[in-house]
Amino acid sequence: MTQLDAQQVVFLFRVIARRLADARVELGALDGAIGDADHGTAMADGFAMVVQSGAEAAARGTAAGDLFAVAARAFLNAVGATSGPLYASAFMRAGQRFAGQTTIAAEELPAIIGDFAEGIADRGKARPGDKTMMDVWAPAARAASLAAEGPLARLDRAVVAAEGGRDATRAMAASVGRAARLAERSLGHVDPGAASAAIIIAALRDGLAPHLSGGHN
Amino acid sequence: MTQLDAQQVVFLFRVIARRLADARVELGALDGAIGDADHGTAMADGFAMVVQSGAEAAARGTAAGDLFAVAARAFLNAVGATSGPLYASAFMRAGQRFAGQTTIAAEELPAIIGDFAEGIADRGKARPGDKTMMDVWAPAARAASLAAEGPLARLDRAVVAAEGGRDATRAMAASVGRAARLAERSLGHVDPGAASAAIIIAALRDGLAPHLSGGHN
Amino acid sequence: VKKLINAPKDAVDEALKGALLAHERLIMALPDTPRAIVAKDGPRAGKVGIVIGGGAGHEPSFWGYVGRGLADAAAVGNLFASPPPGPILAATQFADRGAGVLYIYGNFSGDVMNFDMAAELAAEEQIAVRSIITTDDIASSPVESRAARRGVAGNVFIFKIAGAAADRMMPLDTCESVVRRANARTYTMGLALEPGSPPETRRPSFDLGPDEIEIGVGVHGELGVVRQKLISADESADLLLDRILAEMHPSEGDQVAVLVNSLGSTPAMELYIILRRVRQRLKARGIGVHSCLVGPYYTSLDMAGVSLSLLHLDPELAALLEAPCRSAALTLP
Amino acid sequence: VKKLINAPKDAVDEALKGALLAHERLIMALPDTPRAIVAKDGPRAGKVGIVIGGGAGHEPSFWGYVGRGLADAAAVGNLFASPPPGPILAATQFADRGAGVLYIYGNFSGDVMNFDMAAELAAEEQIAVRSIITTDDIASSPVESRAARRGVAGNVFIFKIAGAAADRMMPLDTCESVVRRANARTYTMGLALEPGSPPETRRPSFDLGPDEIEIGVGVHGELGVVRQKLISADESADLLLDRILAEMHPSEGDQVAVLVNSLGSTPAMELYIILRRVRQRLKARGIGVHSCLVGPYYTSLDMAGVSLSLLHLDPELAALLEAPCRSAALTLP
Ligand SMILES: Nc1ncnc2c1ncn2[C@@H]1O[C@H](COP(=O)(O)OP(=O)(O)O)[C@@H](O)[C@H]1O
Ligand SMILES: Nc1ncnc2c1ncn2[C@@H]1O[C@H](COP(=O)(O)OP(=O)(O)O)[C@@H](O)[C@H]1O
Ligand SMILES: [Mg+2]
Ligand SMILES: [Mg+2]
Ligand SMILES: [Mg+2]
Ligand SMILES: [Mg+2]
Repeated sequence: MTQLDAQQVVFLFRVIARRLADARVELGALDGAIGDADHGTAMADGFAMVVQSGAEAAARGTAAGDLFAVAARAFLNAVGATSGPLYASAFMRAGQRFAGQTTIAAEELPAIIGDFAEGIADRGKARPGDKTMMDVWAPAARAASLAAEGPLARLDRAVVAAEGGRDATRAMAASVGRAARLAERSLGHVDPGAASAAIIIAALRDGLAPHLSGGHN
Repeated sequence: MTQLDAQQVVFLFRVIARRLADARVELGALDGAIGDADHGTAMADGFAMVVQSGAEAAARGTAAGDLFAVAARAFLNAVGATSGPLYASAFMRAGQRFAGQTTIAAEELPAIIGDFAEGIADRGKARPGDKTMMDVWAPAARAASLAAEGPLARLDRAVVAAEGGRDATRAMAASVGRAARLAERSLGHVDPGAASAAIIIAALRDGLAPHLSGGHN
Repeated sequence: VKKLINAPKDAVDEALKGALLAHERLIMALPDTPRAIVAKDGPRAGKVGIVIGGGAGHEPSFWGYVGRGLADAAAVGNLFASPPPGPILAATQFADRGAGVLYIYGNFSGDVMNFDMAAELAAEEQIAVRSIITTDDIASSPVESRAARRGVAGNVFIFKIAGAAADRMMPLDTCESVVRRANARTYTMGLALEPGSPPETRRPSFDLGPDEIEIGVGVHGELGVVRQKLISADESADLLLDRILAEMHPSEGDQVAVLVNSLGSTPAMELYIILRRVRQRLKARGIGVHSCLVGPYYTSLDMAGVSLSLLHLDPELAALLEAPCRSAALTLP
Repeated sequence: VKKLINAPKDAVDEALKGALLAHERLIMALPDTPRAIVAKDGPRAGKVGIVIGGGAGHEPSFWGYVGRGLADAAAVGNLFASPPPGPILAATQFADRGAGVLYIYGNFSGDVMNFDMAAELAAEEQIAVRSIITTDDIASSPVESRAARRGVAGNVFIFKIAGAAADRMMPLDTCESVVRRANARTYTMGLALEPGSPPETRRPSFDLGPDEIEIGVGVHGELGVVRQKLISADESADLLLDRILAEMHPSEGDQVAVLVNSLGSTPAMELYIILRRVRQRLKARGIGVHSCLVGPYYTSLDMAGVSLSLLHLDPELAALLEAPCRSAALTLP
């Protein structure tokens, strides 16, 4: 069973951060259409700070399992947009699962999709159908939790569910967050928070895949 | 000897006003290059007010010779640019010549070119070569004062002198007024005040010509 | 769009540093918490602390409303982004002088979550915190869902009322209820002639045609509710005022305070033309005008446009509005 | 360029009417002379009268500096055009309370001639008038011909000094000499990112390339002295400050007052970035900063750009600068 140490967890964060950095402009444009155009900046800068603080903490000898709490603080301080407290709560929740562990079993990591979904739901109180990132995190969490399959397969399913959730937001009228003020005017646009959530989940899958080459349980 | 009554003097003002109105944009552009772009507005609005107040005064029975003082006040109140007090002083000076006359002999009117030159010189203290309207008024006044010729011929000469003076300003560096701050940067541009002065003098000639058909004395 | 900035990423910090220097007699940053700006004069034992805040890009808000008779502290985020709980908590600790602290900030989910997190942390330190989430922007949601509306330039009035109430040593409960009333009686609506351009992109945050205006815009580059042809100043004023009066339904003889706010790059001449029309209209309706503010009080970078805010006064609110105050953006003797 | 105006020809009058309504507690127009704006509080027997004025388009100048501790009256012309002698004379008659009147206005030939004509008329009525023609714009003429320079945003300091001197009941001679000193010690230089657009044309009054700025512009759309590529905020601040310091040559320990002025559409964020750099530089030179003004104090319609003014203080000027005043644009408690 592959164990990830702190450096490797930071590397996982880095994979996500890179994808979000690449999507910065695109996410900004999605947010520009129905919000305030800063979602690309928020996610890219937020994850960049997660990587930086995570790397510093790992260098100081922080345990792998404690890096999630470090990430939560970093994200919160870097991002003042709505996504700041939401992802901070997500990281916080995942951190509760692994607190104190010097290494984390690769097989355990898909579970953070469920943690993220719970942390975000607790803080934001949005529900599927509100046209938010919850339209991605909720179905992805369900897919990732199907016990009958191996971790990589569960991640694959989560990616598919995430993409479906993201695309479904196009047909929704926002009822939570900044875009809610546009009401029907938000119809026809993909929700930026849903788009970035799908990117995170796909990056997580790709970053974990090498450690999970065993495939189905 | 043709005598102009108050209505006819107002008509003379109107001829000038119309020409300046036509040149509003062009004068504004000249002033834009080396000044503050308001010379077209100043001259067109100023003379429009001269016509309006002159017509009202004539309708009230004001004598032809007293219309110049009316024009002075009107111009001063309408125009806050440098040209305001300058032309107000010019009208005032011409008014001293004709004060109280119910009619004015057409032959006498070319003399107002000299009055204008003096009124402007007294108030503005500019001298030929400073790149101002004085580069037009001074040579035009000299040309208009040549006693040996008839009034129409003197006006024709004044028009030619005015055009020459106007064109000469192109090669001058301004040393008075707003354009002086540009110094050498004003080189190559015709002075707007010189351009409008030449328009006034040409309009005066054209407006008086019908009354002076006798030609040379 | 040309801008007088250095590295775009430094714009917010550099502007804040400039503000702290320019107004050093009035405000300062807390040591170790550069985004918590506090009043040098005003906070004192037994006085309710007023803490305001939100993103940068609205200068002179929020630091401009910190000072005696106004807020005790402001937490400032990045461009159009809420401050994190850290500086809010630091501002809270500073402002708490034993009588509790009132938070006042605009209704944006980022701000709500961050201020809530700070309030939870403050509660752990036994600091009594109440939160007033301002909702004056009538364009941002129908009247049936007033609680969903954005908080925008009307904040200036609400901050002023809060500052005066606390300055008069009213207890926390009283401060809270009077400020809640001020929020309920404040109405704002804005329109944009040109969008603003963030320093990072130096590009307009949305596109408007050469003859178009956007009605009902927010102060973070959010689109409004409808786009239309450029109209005259009087028509623009009427459009904003009609919507406001339709909700406020004042009676003849009522008093209002008026704010004609530049969203950033609209100059004074245009603002005063709007104000003139607003005054004409209010006079015709028999509504008294207690006082007017005209200028860039709550901006959205260099957006061209204007917002109109009316505070429907009652005698207590009027007295609080005219109480003395001293801050970078608002001084009443 | 889009503008919130009605008929362009009415813009100046409508904005002025708006200003009189917005600030009705402070200022009013003289009956029958709508372009003579006078202070409701301040003028009094034995006090030297301060009369300022110039064209419209510089809002909040000039009416914004009328009030107790500032000017007693302002005469306002049309757009960028001097007022005629009529309103200046009316302002003079109002401001004269037996101790004489001081005229203060920028050095533009239209203003000089009109104020001179008014002074001649006032002299006929036995009113003692002195004229101070301000010349703070160092870009507008070399130092050898300082008297030919334009008077621009530095006027704000000069008005303030004059208002305070008169408020302290200094006699006309003393007022004149202290204000002359203030003018001699005030230095301004500006730069434009975009020209302003007059209401009549709604077109930029000159053309600037997408990457160009114009250095040394006036406040009426006049071109500056040189055009160059857009530079950073710090470089811009340095450029203006270097020219000013080169003329002022202050000694270490000297005190200055600073005004970072928006020429119309440049928002606060950019102004404060400039101010920050100016403060850094002054600190490095060992020059003390008495106080700062940052904002749209003396505009040129909607021109984008900034001017920097420094007043080289001495103890008397410093005391006058911080004396209380109350006006639409400047209030010190
Ligand atoms: N209450 C909420 N719960 C979950 N997600 C939310 C909530 N409100 C907004 N969001 C998500 O946040 C996204 C916007 O994030 P971002 O642009 O970073 O924040 P802001 O709207 O404050 O600028 C939206 O697209 C939406 O997916
Ligand atoms: N002292 C002066 N004497 C004569 N003419 C002058 C003087 N100063 C300026 N002018 C003329 O005034 C013209 C500018 O007039 P105008 O644009 O109406 O005034 P302003 O410069 O005040 O805007 C210049 O082109 C010049 O011909
Ligand atoms: Mg956003
Ligand atoms: Mg945001
Ligand atoms: Mg001109
Ligand atoms: Mg002019």
